[in-house]
Amino acid sequence: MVDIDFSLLLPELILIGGAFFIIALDLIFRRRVTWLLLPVSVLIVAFAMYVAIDLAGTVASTVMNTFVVDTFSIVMKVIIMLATIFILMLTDGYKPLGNAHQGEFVGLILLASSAMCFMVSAGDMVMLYVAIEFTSIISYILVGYLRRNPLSIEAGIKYFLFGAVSSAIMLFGMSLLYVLTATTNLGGIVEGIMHGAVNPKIVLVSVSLFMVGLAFKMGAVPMHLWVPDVYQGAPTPITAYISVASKTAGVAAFLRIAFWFAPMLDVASGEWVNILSFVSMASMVLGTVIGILQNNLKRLLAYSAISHIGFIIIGVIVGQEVGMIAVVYYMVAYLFMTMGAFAIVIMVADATGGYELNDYVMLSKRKPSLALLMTIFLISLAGIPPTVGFFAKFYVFAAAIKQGYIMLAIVGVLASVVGLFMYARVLKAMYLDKNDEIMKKPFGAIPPPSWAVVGLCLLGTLIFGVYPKPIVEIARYCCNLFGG
Amino acid sequence: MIGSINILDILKPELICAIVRVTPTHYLYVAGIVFCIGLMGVMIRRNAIAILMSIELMLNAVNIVLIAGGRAYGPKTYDASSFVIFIIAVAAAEAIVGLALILAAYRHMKDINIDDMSIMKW
Amino acid sequence: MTGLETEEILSAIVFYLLSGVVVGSSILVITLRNIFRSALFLLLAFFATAGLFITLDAEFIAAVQVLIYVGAIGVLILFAIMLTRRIQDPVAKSTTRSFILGAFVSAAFLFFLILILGKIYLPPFPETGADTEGITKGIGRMLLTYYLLPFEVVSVLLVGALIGAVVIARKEEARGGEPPEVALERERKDREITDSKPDGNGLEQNDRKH
Amino acid sequence: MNPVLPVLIFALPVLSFGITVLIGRYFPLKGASVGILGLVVSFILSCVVFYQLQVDPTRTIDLSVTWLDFGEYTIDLGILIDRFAAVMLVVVTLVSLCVHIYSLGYMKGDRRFTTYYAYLSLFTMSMLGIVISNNLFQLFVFWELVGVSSYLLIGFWFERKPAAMAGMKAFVVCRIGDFGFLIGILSLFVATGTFSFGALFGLSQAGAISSAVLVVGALGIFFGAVGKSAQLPLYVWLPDAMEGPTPVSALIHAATMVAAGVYLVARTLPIFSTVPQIMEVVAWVGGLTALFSATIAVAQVDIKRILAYSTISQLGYMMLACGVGAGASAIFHLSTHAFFKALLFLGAGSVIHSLHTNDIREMGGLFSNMKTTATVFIIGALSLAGFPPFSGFFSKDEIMVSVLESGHVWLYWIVVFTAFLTAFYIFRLIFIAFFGEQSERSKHAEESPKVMTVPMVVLAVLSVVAGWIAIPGVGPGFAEIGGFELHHLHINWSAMGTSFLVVLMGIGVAWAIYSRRFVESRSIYNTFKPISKLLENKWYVDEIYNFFIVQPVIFFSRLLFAFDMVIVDGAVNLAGWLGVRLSKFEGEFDLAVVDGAVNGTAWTARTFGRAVRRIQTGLIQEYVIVASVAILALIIIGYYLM
Repeated sequence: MVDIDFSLLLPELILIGGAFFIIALDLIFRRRVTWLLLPVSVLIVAFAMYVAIDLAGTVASTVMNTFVVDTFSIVMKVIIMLATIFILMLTDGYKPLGNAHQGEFVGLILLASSAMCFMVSAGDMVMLYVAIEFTSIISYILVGYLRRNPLSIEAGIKYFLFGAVSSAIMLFGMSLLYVLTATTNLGGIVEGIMHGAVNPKIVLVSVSLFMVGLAFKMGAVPMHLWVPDVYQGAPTPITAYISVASKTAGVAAFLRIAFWFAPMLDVASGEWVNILSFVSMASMVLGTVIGILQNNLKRLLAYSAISHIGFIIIGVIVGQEVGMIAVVYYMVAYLFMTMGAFAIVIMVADATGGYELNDYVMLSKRKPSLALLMTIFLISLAGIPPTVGFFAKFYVFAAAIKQGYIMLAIVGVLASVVGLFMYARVLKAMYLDKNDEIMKKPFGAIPPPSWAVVGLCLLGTLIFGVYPKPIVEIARYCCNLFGG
Repeated sequence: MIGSINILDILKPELICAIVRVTPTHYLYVAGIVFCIGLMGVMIRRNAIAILMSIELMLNAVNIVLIAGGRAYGPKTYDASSFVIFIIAVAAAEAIVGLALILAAYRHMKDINIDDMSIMKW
Repeated sequence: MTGLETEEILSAIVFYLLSGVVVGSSILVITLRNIFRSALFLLLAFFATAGLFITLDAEFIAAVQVLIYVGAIGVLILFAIMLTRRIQDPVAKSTTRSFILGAFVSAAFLFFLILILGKIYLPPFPETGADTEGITKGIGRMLLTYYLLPFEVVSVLLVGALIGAVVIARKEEARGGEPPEVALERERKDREITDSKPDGNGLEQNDRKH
Repeated sequence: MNPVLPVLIFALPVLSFGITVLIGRYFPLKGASVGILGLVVSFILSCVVFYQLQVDPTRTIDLSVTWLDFGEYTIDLGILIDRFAAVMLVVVTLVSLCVHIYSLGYMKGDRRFTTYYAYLSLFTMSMLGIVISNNLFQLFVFWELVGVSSYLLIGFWFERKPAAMAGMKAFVVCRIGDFGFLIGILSLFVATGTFSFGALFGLSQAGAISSAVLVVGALGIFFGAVGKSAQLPLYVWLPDAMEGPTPVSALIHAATMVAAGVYLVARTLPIFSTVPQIMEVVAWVGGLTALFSATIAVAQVDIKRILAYSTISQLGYMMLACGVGAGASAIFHLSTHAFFKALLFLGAGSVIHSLHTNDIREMGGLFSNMKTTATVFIIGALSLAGFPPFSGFFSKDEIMVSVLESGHVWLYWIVVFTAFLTAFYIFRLIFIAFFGEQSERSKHAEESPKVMTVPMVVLAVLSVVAGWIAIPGVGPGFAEIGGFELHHLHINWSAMGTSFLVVLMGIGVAWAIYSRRFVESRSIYNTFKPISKLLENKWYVDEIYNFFIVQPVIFFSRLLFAFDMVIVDGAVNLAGWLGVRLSKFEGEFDLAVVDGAVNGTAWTARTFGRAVRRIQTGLIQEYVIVASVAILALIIIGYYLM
């Protein structure tokens, strides 16, 4: 029989149970409890997060090694759940959703979070596949949730088709790995390849196809094409959710697999590193360069997300302790700055009704506080001190240079210079551009939970930008307690 | 026999054996072909449902690879079969969601041609 | 014909027949203009694949394939087709403008895949032997031991997908949503937002000063 | 010495920044009092530190605490106070204090008066942070902060478009330099595992760092300095920065921040000195910058722009001094320049404040109405021109002697010629603006209030006397004060004579043309029309930049954009078009697509954008095709080529 250590699975179980509880609550009590749904769901996620943090320090696996818990996965889960809490709070202020099906909406978000947690902890190819698909399928629904908004539906369909194709390609890679090793366990695959006489190039091809699915989740070139369209069309809280939580889960799974597979890819290491380097450089360059031409804030942030994934992949390429610290730090930084920027995008859109750069004109006059906050988040995204984004990039570059990946560091530095122009356009709109028409429009009220989110993100961005030590310590701790 | 070229030389016994004696690799070839047909379908069909069907073809190809691979490692390896069951279940879920999205889109545009869905671009 | 036994030849005939049907109907699926016929050929491809599974001694999977793919997914697709267009609709054009490129790319993919697949060494099929456990029981054991967690996760996934699909696809607003005229107004606005193309000249203005 | 003192010097502006930002409105003078008070104390403490170090040079402070811990290596926070830093502390706090007080008058009535003082405090704090840093990393952080506050202050009147654009330009241009800087310090860090000055100097002098790393490191640091100190070719932001309030120009863009680059190079001179070829680069960049911008200054009519180009030119002098290894001379000139250039800017501010114009042609005969301003302005000008016994004479002379004695004959003559130009353009300004016929505006000019004139007088006194320390027998010499290893600088009478002669010539020519009008300036303009045009348009550098850098960058970005969207799409479309044509499925197709591809060479940016918009599809299937091609390409490359 199989031994199950439920304590390790508890955070995910709480999220799933909470999801169904919320849906049931909504179904049974109908409109009377709509106001309750968000606070209750936030509490549920917070509780799951507490339970997860409680697990920190263990390195264990359960259900016959299909589920791995280590400190790295805990940290990633905490990031995912923090993102979930943030977007639940932002949902409160997001008007287009209305009250329609809020129970289902919130329930699905909780389900997606649990799926991402499974993805982070997957120790088996089948587990990973199921978790990735779970995340994707729920995300397709959430992206297309505003079903009467043509943009949302279009985004949903695009996301769905692109995701389905990439998951099919990933499955082909997985099936090849199975055929090569006769097992689906990730550890078993490495052993099988190491001990069997397999052509390393075929392993390389299989792993590359396998990674296509994760590249899709992360939005890395060449699987980045869905990102701008989906970011633009999705309900904005969901955009933020996909941008942060889903990407974190993808990065976590990617890093875990890259680290586990490293020994078996060593025979083909040059090729593997070159492929990854290309992906990283292309992501950084394309993201920043095309981002410059965007006029829609959500699209701009989408291209910014593409470029950020390039920087993160540098950390994965570098590997070892420094690389891992860089990746973990980057993900934490990314959580705060991206979430903050999206929160402000939601506020501005709710107040002015648009996502275009034109809607940001004279924001410094109409709502100076929002303009200032946006400036700080954009500065952080651009990687300028004293913000958390600066250290994120700094650690990545330092790690790359230390391990001799000079080319990556140079391209990264250049990309971040160009990236500055991209963010500067928003600053220009907020502070310099003139439009007297827009001053006449009233600026709507902003709900307190959104302020709370922005405040927390601001604290994270600034505090860890000045004093990054805690995060670095946690990241090092992650590295020491990395399962597998 | 014409000249020195014997057409029947091509039909070497080993070659015939290789063609006739079915090995897992044959199944892999079939799977590869079906996979690429599915991929082509995704790329060229306008109708969203047709694209969905092409995706199902790709998944079907993966199933063939897995079952053939599992069989090659002996009759008692059931992980491939289990994997296939998961794939089928997930494919079902995917189809449900995909068709729901397509129906929602149809309500809007009265059409489900994918190349009409390009409000968002560059 | 050295070393070939009748049984092998028979199984080869069955294999080539079935795979011919699979490949042929797959091609028809993606080429036929009439979407309804495409769907029917998809079902045929699934059926033939089930046959291939039987030649691989995976009867249970074959049954699942028929039940779920043909019985559920296939029928679902047929339903969707009927809901979205009349069958007798004349089809103007069933392919995208980029179909030549698409065909070329997937052909290249195929070429490369065949190359790779040919390099994978797999042992020839072992004898069936005495399978005391039986495939059904074996799979059941795997699903409830090693694959227990994915199994449970998939069940949650199916429920979630169902809920989501119902929310998205249902026709009328159940409750609590915005009234139709508000929705229409917002929709119009959304369209305006997307249609009003900003002219994207911020950059040039910005840089010409330098 | 007690480390609390220098920490306090730095902490007080931090504190006043915090207070002014948060609750400044409730303090006297709308928050200005907080900044001024803090700065007064800082200044006094700086003087104390300076005095203590003069008395006992061994009491240097070099303290560090660990900030970031990477396990294998750490990054420290630390302070390094030696005589060198102490000089800078005094200069920065003094000039900043003068500007603080002067601004009370100049910025009076501005809507965002409090914000202005908050920015000033932020700037002062960051600048002091640079001065007291004992490692490159911390220095870099403050360096960036200085950039930010400069950006904020240049764009302070962001309602005016040029001001806002200038702020953006300064920020972006400096960032370009800063990334070079970052690469430089990172390469040094990777090679040595430390950012600390002491350790880096020791290692580089001991030859423990490979020369390649040293070259990259030194070049990177120099690149950062080029950006911030407005050297060729990154000087373009400084003239535009004059859109900021004039006191800000005085403080940031004349006296302190732009000097940070010089300070940086002088500080890291031990690293530079191990790579002579880079030293040569530094010297030539400095020399050419000095000459180049002096020529531009000759033809300008905006009073602040003349001073801006003059600043660039003087910064070139300092950089040149660093390049020939005379760090002491560079810092000496930096200090005197801080005084007299701040004075000139404040004087210009006083004139602008009264006349509301920047154009010197609209001034004239101001002397009679604004006696104090005119007097101090002339003192500043004499000092700038290098007229004995004003301070500029001594510091400039030391640079000239250093250059001559280092054997750079060409550079020496460049410097001499630049000295002539300097005297010429500054006295051109004086003769046009302060003497001669009174213009309409000048008739109504009034002397500025005391709060503005007093700081100017203070600076004027300093502009006169600050150089006297270099007179043998009178002062100890600057190298002694700054704690530099002594160059045996003796008085080189021939060099001194040459420079004096040249200055006299410059003033004389200016007098002849603009005061006596022996020659009509218009006729000179016409005689040398091409050259005049060239100078008037600043050698067309902005245009060249636009053509060679800005446009290519835009083009490149569009090109990459095009790769993702147009080329791929174009290929898609072309294939589709061929398919359609060949199979005759359909009669017509949008030819614009193909035309767009053919006319590619003639695309301008805008039509390009339109073309992109027209043929970009947003079609998911084409995304799938693109992705598949990329995957296939990656795998094939991985499989076969590598």
